[in-house]
Amino acid sequence: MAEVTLTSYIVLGTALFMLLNSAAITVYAERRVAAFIQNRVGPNRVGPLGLLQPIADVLKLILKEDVTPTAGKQFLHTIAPVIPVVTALMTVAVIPFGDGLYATDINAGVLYLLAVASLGVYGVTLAGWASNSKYSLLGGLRAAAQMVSYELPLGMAVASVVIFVGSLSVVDIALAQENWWFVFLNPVGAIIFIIAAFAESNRTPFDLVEAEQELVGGFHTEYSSMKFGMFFLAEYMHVVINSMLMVTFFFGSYHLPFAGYWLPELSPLVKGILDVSVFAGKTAFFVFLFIWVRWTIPRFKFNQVMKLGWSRLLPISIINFIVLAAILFFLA
Amino acid sequence: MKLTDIQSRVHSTFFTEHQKQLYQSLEDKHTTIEEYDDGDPLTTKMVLNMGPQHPATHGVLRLVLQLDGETIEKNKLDIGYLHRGVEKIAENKTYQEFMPYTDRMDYLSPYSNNVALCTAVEKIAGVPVPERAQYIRMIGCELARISSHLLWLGTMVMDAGAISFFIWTFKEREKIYDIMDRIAGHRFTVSHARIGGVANDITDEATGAIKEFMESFPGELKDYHKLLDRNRIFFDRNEGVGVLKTEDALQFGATGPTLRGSGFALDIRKVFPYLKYDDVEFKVPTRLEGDNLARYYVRMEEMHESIRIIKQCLAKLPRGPIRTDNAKQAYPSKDEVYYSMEGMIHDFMMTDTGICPPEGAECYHAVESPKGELGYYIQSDGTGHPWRLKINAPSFTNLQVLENILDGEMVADTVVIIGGVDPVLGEADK
Amino acid sequence: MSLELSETLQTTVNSLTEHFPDKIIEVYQSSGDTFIRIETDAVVSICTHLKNELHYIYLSDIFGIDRYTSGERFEVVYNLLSLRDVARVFLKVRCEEAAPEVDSVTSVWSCANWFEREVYDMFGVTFRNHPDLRRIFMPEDFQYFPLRKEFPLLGIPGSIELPGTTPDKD
Amino acid sequence: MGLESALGQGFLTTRLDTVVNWARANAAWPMPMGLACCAIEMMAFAGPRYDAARFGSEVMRFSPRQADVMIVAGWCTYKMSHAIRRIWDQMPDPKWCIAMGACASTGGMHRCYGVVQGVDNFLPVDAYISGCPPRPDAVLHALMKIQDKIKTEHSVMLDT
Repeated sequence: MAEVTLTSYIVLGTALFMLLNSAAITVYAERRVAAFIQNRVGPNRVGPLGLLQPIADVLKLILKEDVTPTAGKQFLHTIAPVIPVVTALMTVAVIPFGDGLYATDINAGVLYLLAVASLGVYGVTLAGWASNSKYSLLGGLRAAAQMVSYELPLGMAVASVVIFVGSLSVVDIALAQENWWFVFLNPVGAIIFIIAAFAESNRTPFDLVEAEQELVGGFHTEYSSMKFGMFFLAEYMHVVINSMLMVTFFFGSYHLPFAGYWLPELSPLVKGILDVSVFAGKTAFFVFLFIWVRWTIPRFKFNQVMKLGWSRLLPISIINFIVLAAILFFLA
Repeated sequence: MKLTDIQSRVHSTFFTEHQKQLYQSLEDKHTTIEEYDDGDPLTTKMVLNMGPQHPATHGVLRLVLQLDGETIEKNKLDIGYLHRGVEKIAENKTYQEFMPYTDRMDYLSPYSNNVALCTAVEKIAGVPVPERAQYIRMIGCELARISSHLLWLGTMVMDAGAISFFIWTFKEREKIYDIMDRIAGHRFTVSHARIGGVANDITDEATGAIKEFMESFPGELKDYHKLLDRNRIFFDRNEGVGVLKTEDALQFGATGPTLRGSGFALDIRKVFPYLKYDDVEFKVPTRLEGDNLARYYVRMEEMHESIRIIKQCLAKLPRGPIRTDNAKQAYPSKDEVYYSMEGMIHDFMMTDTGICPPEGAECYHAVESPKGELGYYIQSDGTGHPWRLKINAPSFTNLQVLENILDGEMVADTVVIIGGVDPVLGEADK
Repeated sequence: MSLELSETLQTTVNSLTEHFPDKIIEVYQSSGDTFIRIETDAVVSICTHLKNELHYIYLSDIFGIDRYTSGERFEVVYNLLSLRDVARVFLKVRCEEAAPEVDSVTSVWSCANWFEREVYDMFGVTFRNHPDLRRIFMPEDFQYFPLRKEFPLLGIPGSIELPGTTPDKD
Repeated sequence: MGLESALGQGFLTTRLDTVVNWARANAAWPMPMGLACCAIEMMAFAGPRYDAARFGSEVMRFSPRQADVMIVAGWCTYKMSHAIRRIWDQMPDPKWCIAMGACASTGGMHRCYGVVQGVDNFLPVDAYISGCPPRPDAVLHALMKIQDKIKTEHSVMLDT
């Protein structure tokens, strides 16, 4: 466990602040990108270029009447939306945004990430159950099943990265990619991780948890006001977080491609700014990927999701892990 | 818990008797072949109400599904949420007055409905129709077919989860709306056909717009094919879903693309040609699989065929009058009405009494609307109002098929199957 | 009245008159369509014959007509299509106002189910042996039959309730 | 409701009212009660040419709990009226209602036994749109009228 310094607090504060903002920015980005994909204009009346749209949305949601189903589990109904938000915020603690720019370096950071990230789905499941609505219940059940099925390939994909580094610290993983990004060394793992991350964040084509056309709103059918707003924002936070994880584990974290070979020594300030920009740029790209996929691809069916998880991704990820381990063993 | 307890747990606040009977009928479905074990908690059934207000039920269809997990064990459809009694209205209107109501039957392809009513009235009253009007009607009908199929495509893919697709197809629909605007003066509910012809001639501007659309649209269709034909998720969602075998399709009375997707090439345009359909060349796309994917291919190919038909119609479009020149059978032209006394009187008479088919005459005439066989049965009592006007609506028959193919599918499939069958509730509910 | 029947329809009519000589009341044509009026009690047997022997495998529609006469007020019309020979024929049966009852043909064509429900809903003609005879368009609580001629176009005030305008009422 | 009662009387001023109304007006999420033909024009209203997204209204919420403006599009039958009223009751305050088209406004051409002659028989309607069906421009106009209406509302208690 690394020492908690002032930098840690600064990084943590900035990261949390940015994450909260990034959710709003992602909402705006999603609307604009969707409008672009669909030959539309998108929001442009509120503020310059419609930039204040997310603020108007959130403000309106806060001021809306809050409805709690009388026959539901009222306590769980209230705390359920908090869970995804909190878990999303917790993940930033171990992600390195630059050389030395991280809140804390837990020596089992990977385990921490996996543990916290998977907690978010409990909010969805609880919301589905506490709402006392059949649509919500179906959504919650789907979420639970999906969570169980995609944790494993996700874990195996991360494990296949860990064997390269030999450490469970996220900072070490980021450092190890200075020359070679793991996407080049372990492409299968990267693809599995991306698919599983899509499933974990409940985005199309895995958004059958909310599946507007089948389940009306899925788990959040009965949620109104800011409770719905929390789910709404948490979804985008998870998109951002999952993009960050993709970048951290497979796409070289804050490093430029093969940076170790050609990047000269820079002053700490310049290096810090460069690192953070590179990281943010990569994250933005994956956020865009999330949005792009959402607005183009149809949704899976429940049994197809299960089939994909259990009979495709899981075996492939295990085989990938064993093969990589064997290669590394014989090379070493 | 016994299955019969479903009904006791239903607490309805409106139309109590209706709800009770609906759930009773759900329970009664297939009860002869299924037996439930008393006292086994796992036999507790969840009954899911989809609709009448639901994003994917194409309006106000209500499905009552009895679920086992995500699988549908039994289902019952409840329709009539849009029933306003057009047949009753028709008995109180003249034939021409009833025209706007047909627009609002199948509101995705108003032109076909206008033509269906007109041809039926022309058949019973023996009104001749000039050739040019027939070609204009054909162009209108085929444009309506493309427009309807575009909306089907958009909503079906949207029900499967790809929302943008809907918007893309809507972009093309807007072009058809513009053409309709130029032909008929209204973008949506056109009411362009008249008994004995059409309301007004097709202008050069409109012809140009149609030609332009005919040039650009195949490219768009190609894009749709590119996006969907090799899309693994779309394939998996549709292949083998909602299978309707040929025998079942005939037994359940499926019609239109739903029947043709099940392997029976019944197309009224070929079987009982009306207008000038025997003068143009086109194929009747048919598939054997009977699943949702087959219906998708059938409709996509129908759009290609429609383009072919429109092109031939434009090439063949003869010169001449657009409405029959007999003031007892059709409205006189507006020129005549404005500048001659007889024309004025005739216009007045047509509006007041309308066309009077012979007393006791009966006739049935069907057209191939985008959804299937759309037939009008008219019985006349010798006055300007029909004694009985029955609309054989394709959506109604297809919805009955839907009730039979949903059993055993999954909840996620329902929306796609509804999309594939493509009912329009305004038409089904009459 | 002379009939101009096509070959297929002639075969149909001949076959019917041969097998059911006393059940066929009238065969007539109007505006090019052929109508065969039959005895009400023979509807299932004639339909079965038409389907099995004459290939009328496709039932296009069933609908009712209110003739508004004192005797045999309601008429039920079956719209049949022979897909092999491409011919359309209409069967007609009549029933009395007091207890309008017709045998259901759901055993012959499954699709008759909804069509008969529609006739029941609109005219109050009941179908014997129908598996699921409920109203289809109107709610079950509605007591009238809207397409009967005596039913006013605007309906009977108060016959269907409107929702209350206070949430507590529901 | 919510915040207002929590902060108490006299604390909030019209300034806050403006902000509140600004947010509500610009994030009016429609609840598309698509019944009949008008529903198709309502889709066009969200489509590429007319693009309701410009006004911040493209988030069609099918769950009544999250919607602000109910657009009743199409004729409303007696059988359907109960469902519509139920959904209206499920929508949380503040909420607005648009009766789209002649049928929803007055029954329109469907003057017959099945159709309620105007949804205002059981719903408080804020904006009526004429036309059968109205063009999407008219729906945008109604939306803007609703926005104007929201902007003049006083949801916060004034100092007295």
